[in-house]
Amino acid sequence: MSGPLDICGIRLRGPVLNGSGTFDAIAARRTFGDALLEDFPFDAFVSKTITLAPREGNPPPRLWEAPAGMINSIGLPNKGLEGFVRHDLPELHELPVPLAVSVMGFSRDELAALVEEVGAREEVSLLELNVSCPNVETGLVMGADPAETGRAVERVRARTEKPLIVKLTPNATDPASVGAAAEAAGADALSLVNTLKGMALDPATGRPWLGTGAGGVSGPAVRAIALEQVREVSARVSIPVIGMGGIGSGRDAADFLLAGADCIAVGTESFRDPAAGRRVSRELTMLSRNERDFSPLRAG
Amino acid sequence: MSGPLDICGIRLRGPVLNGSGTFDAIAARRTFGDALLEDFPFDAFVSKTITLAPREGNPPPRLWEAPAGMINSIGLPNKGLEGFVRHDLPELHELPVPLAVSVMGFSRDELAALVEEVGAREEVSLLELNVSCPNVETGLVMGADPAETGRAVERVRARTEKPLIVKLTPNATDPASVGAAAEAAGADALSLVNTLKGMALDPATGRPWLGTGAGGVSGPAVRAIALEQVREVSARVSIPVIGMGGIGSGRDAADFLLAGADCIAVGTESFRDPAAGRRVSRELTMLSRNERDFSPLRAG
Amino acid sequence: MSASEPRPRTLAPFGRRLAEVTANEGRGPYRLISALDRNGPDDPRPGQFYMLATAAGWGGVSGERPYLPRAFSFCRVRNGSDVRPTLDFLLEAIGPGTARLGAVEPGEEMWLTGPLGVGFTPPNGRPILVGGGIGVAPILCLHDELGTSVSVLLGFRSGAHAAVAALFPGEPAVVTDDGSVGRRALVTELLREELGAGDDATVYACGPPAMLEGVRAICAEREVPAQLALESGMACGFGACYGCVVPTRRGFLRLCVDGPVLDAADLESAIGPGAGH
Amino acid sequence: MSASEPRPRTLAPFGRRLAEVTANEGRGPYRLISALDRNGPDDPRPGQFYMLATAAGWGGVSGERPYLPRAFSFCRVRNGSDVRPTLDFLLEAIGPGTARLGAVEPGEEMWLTGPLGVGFTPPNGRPILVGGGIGVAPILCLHDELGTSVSVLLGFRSGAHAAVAALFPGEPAVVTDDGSVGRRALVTELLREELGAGDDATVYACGPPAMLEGVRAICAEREVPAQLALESGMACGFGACYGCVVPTRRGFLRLCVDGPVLDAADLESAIGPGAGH
Ligand SMILES: Cc1cc2nc3c(=O)[nH]c(=O)nc-3n(C[C@H](O)[C@H](O)[C@H](O)COP(=O)(O)OP(=O)(O)OC[C@H]3O[C@@H](n4cnc5c(N)ncnc54)[C@H](O)[C@@H]3O)c2cc1C
Ligand SMILES: Cc1cc2nc3c(=O)[nH]c(=O)nc-3n(C[C@H](O)[C@H](O)[C@H](O)COP(=O)(O)OP(=O)(O)OC[C@H]3O[C@@H](n4cnc5c(N)ncnc54)[C@H](O)[C@@H]3O)c2cc1C
Ligand SMILES: Cc1cc2nc3c(=O)[nH]c(=O)nc-3n(C[C@H](O)[C@H](O)[C@H](O)COP(=O)(O)O)c2cc1C
Ligand SMILES: Cc1cc2nc3c(=O)[nH]c(=O)nc-3n(C[C@H](O)[C@H](O)[C@H](O)COP(=O)(O)O)c2cc1C
Ligand code: FES
Ligand code: FES
Repeated sequence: MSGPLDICGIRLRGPVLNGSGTFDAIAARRTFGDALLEDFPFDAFVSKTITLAPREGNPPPRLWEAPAGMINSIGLPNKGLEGFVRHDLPELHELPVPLAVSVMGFSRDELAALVEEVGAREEVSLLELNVSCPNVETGLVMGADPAETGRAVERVRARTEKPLIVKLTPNATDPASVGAAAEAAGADALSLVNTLKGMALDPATGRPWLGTGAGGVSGPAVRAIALEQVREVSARVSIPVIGMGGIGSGRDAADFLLAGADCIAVGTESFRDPAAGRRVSRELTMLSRNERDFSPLRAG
Repeated sequence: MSGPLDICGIRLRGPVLNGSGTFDAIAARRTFGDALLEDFPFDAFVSKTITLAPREGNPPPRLWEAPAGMINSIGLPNKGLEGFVRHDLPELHELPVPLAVSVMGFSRDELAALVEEVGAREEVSLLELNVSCPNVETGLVMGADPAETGRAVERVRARTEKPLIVKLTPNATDPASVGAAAEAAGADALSLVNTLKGMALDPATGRPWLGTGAGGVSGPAVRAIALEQVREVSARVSIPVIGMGGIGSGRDAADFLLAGADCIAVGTESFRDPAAGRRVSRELTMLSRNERDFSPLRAG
Repeated sequence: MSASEPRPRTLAPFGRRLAEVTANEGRGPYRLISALDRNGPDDPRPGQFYMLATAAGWGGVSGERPYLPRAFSFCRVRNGSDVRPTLDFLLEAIGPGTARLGAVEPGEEMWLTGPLGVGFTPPNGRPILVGGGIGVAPILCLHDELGTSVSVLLGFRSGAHAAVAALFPGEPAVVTDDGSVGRRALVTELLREELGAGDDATVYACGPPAMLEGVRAICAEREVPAQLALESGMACGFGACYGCVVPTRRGFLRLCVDGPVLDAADLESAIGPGAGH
Repeated sequence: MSASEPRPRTLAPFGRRLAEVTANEGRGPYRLISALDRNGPDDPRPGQFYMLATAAGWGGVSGERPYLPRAFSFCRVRNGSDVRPTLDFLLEAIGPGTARLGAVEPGEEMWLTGPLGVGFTPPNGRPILVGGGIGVAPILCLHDELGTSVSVLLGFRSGAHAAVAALFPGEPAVVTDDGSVGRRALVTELLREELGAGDDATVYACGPPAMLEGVRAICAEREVPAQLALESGMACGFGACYGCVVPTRRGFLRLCVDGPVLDAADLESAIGPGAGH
């Protein structure tokens, strides 16, 4: 269950990635220095989602602590494509692992432009499409609808030869159908889950706490839900699946691999322990030594 | 936010119900005796969901403890309509509060028969339609699809004059559309959320722990998700909404009322504290004394 | 009500209540925990159980589990003047809930609901009590009730575990898996020796699933009635969740309201799904 | 890197580490907690902070919160031979995280990540230190660094809270909201008296949002540079989550990597959304 592997033709030293938007390698290097690179916690690094135009992100407050988890309303702050390529990409290129860049477009055109530009950069090994945003034309949340997702992937597929990961939202009636549509349209891998829609009220005022009213729930609270979705999706598709949602230990990671994931990602747990990715890797290696007999449900 | 209220024309002494299937008043009376009736924890009692034919329920194990919650795979064990009417109804009629009976059909015909028979009983004040099951004809989960839900409600609407509550599943892309469809088809109230699909693996074998593979997640872990769905649904409909999902305190209950619910239900928390309904009521009364200024988001 | 014969059940006060821990001592690898249950009944029936949770720090080291309360048979009830009723529990730490409860300190408070379920029914013939490992807990209070003249057969994994046999007055027969205390044998072997075919006896047993299944098979073979105290995963303990069912000849029964004591005759096997992990 | 002038930042070892609590004393309503950070740097910069969580029982009484670690300025670093470095934190209990941390016992272990963020920049003119309530924490270590000759102005809600002023060497000026210790005044009044227009001073301040906003406005009016240590809700503390942003004239800044010390000139207002609840 552990050890080096290929994912979409990219060689990884292990199966532990970060969830997009839950680790900023550049800020972490400012904080921890080059020690970060020496013991880099992930086997591939996924950037925070970027958009075509720069975004300030959502008005604060952006965070709420929930039972066994949290709600965030960050709103994809980023420097935009140009700023990312100029300022962030050189720094991310110094990381000792392959780089995946997460992109989101508010229309299929925007997405296509992002995929083409980012895909053309040699620093970039993989692209991840964050399709959890509402389509500005149809009003549908792209990633919740199989047909919308299929159309989006089809549209960008020809724009790059790099592997495309499609990140699924858990706020869908049938994530497996969305995954299957993405596969049919040419996705090379799927990642799931993104955050679940949630909200909280300010106990002092009775009004929504988060600046935008609602946000996304992550952490251990969503683990069982994520595990089931990973099982359903990976049973339906034959492309690799990157599983995430509340993973905080090697045992959790093993569960996702057993449920059908090929790689896993650590998200919120990195906030509690910046080196959580490394710990999860180590624990996973220990477990896989002891659990040689376990076979993934998907294979079985 | 507290105190007596009308819901669909039924007078309740307060807004705290139980979640269907999370409190068995008959078994509780065997355990606690008539003390249960003297200090009955809920302001209306909702029966466990019954079906036309008796059901044994799912193979055990049926329970898994999850971070800040649990997963169940109970599978609606019940005596069937006839057994319920003969054995349970007389006992439930002795409860000091109005009775709602939850029903589920594996087809619209079955549901109609249940509604007609149960609705005709004078012991019954309200009916709740549990539409979280797959339609055996279409394969769609009734409650996840607005059109399916609408058709089901339309079909049964004429069969009874009693108020119909439709219980929504949270495993839907857009619960508000499902709620709106139920309202348009004649539902008198909505209740939400049911459990979120989830699963767990047996750490000793790596195979699914629950007898049926997957189950439903409940408890504090789902609270933020439920609160958001209650806000979305109640903003869309004008019929009363019964909110639930991880409520364990008066503060939690107040949040659901502020988010737009008219009543709330206590589910999993009753497992930790059999009298939780009473405690939530008391805490809510205390809060509403102190928080007269809070106005529900729906009204505002 | 599905039980064909009524079983002893002392009603529980409605709701959970706080009880003060008065002692926590080691007995071999087990913990013997005493709690002053001021507002509880003084006559729970042997075989009945309580749902327990600590008042503080339930949530564990990782903050994840335990979330639900845990089921424990009381192993003794004491009604001395200033201690009435004091409940004793015998605990084996196997996970986060038992670890936390095993670490309670005197003066600390526990949430407690109970007594729950139905206990053992009085014997028809001579009682034979069989306990395995932590399963000796309800056997101890049953023994207290039936008096010291009954046969008590106890089995343990090791001599360390067998330390708990000292709680029993009289001279219980003790065997261990490793022979370090008593004979090296399974407790079912003692039962096989003790029990003649058609013996005018009633067997009471509590222990791991494989042991209970052995007891069931032996008693079935010899046509001797047996009452088995089973375990299953529980969320509520008072019939609310339908989670604790075990398969029986009468269909699934909720162990928390129709058990935990069941007639062996009702069981095809004492080894249920998910049991004995 | 968005700061226009580089600010002092001591790098943190990568990852979280365990530190042993060596003392936990009350100072009025506050707790002064000391931890031996064997594997941490001995030169964190005043204004930098650490993310803390207890190793056991993080999860709280209800099992629900705290889940994330909590941010705390160190208020002193001590590098005596056998205590190096010992970090002191001053805590005000306002919720589940600070309640749990406030109850740590000597010998217990805490998870700790840091030092994080950027600290105060050395002064150009004479330094004036202004602290309000629990906000005196980073002012104390800044005072340790700048020496005792600087002006220290402290404000507290009550005399009980003002007990913490005794940690400051020399004679800090103290006012309270109720006049029970020092004058009945806001600490901003002291600053207004102390500070002439165009004064060759640098003001350093930490405290509740309304106080910081007062300091900002006074300094802006008199054209005196000020460095304000702000607070905001944090999940990670190292720039990973983008949750801790505050609005500034340079856009949203992540307080954990670009702060917590910000130039007052960069702020329209020191009262951010969600602040000061
Ligand atoms: C009627 C009755 C009486 C009992 N009396 C006693 C007694 O007197 N003394 C005593 O020591 N014990 C007694 N038990 C057993 C006791 O209730 C369990 O040992 C206890 O619940 C274990 O909790 P835990 O948190 O320590 O372990 P858990 O981690 O909950 O593990 C218990 C078992 O549950 C399974 N499991 C593991 N993880 C999970 C999960 N996340 N969710 C659900 N299941 C899981 C595994 O099979 C595991 O071995 C009794 C049980 C019953 C039903
Ligand atoms: C850089 C920095 C340095 C600090 N230094 C110190 C210091 O030296 N000493 C000190 O005592 N404190 C300091 N603080 C403040 C300290 O971090 C907070 O007091 C602490 O995080 C509160 O945690 P809690 O669990 O006790 O309270 P919480 O319940 O987390 O409450 C804190 C505030 O957050 C809001 N809130 C309430 N519930 C939630 C929720 N569920 N999710 C999110 N927010 C919620 C409310 O506004 C509440 O007042 C510092 C903060 C920062 C950012
Ligand atoms: C603060 C925060 C920011 C996030 N930002 C992004 C993002 O920019 N793009 C994205 O695809 N997912 C984003 N996510 C989702 C995570 O990558 C991950 O899918 C989710 O948090 C579930 O995993 P976890 O429970 O381990 O955190 C974010 C999550 C959090 C908590
Ligand atoms: C053990 C269990 C059994 C349940 N059975 C039913 C049921 O029969 N019918 C139904 O509509 N909902 C059922 N539910 C869902 C609850 O009524 C409720 O919607 C859900 O648990 C969320 O609330 P909670 O988090 O407060 O438990 C069940 C939930 C649990 C935990
Ligand atoms: S434990 Fe809930 S019904 Fe038995
Ligand atoms: S606290 Fe996470 S970015 Fe600042």
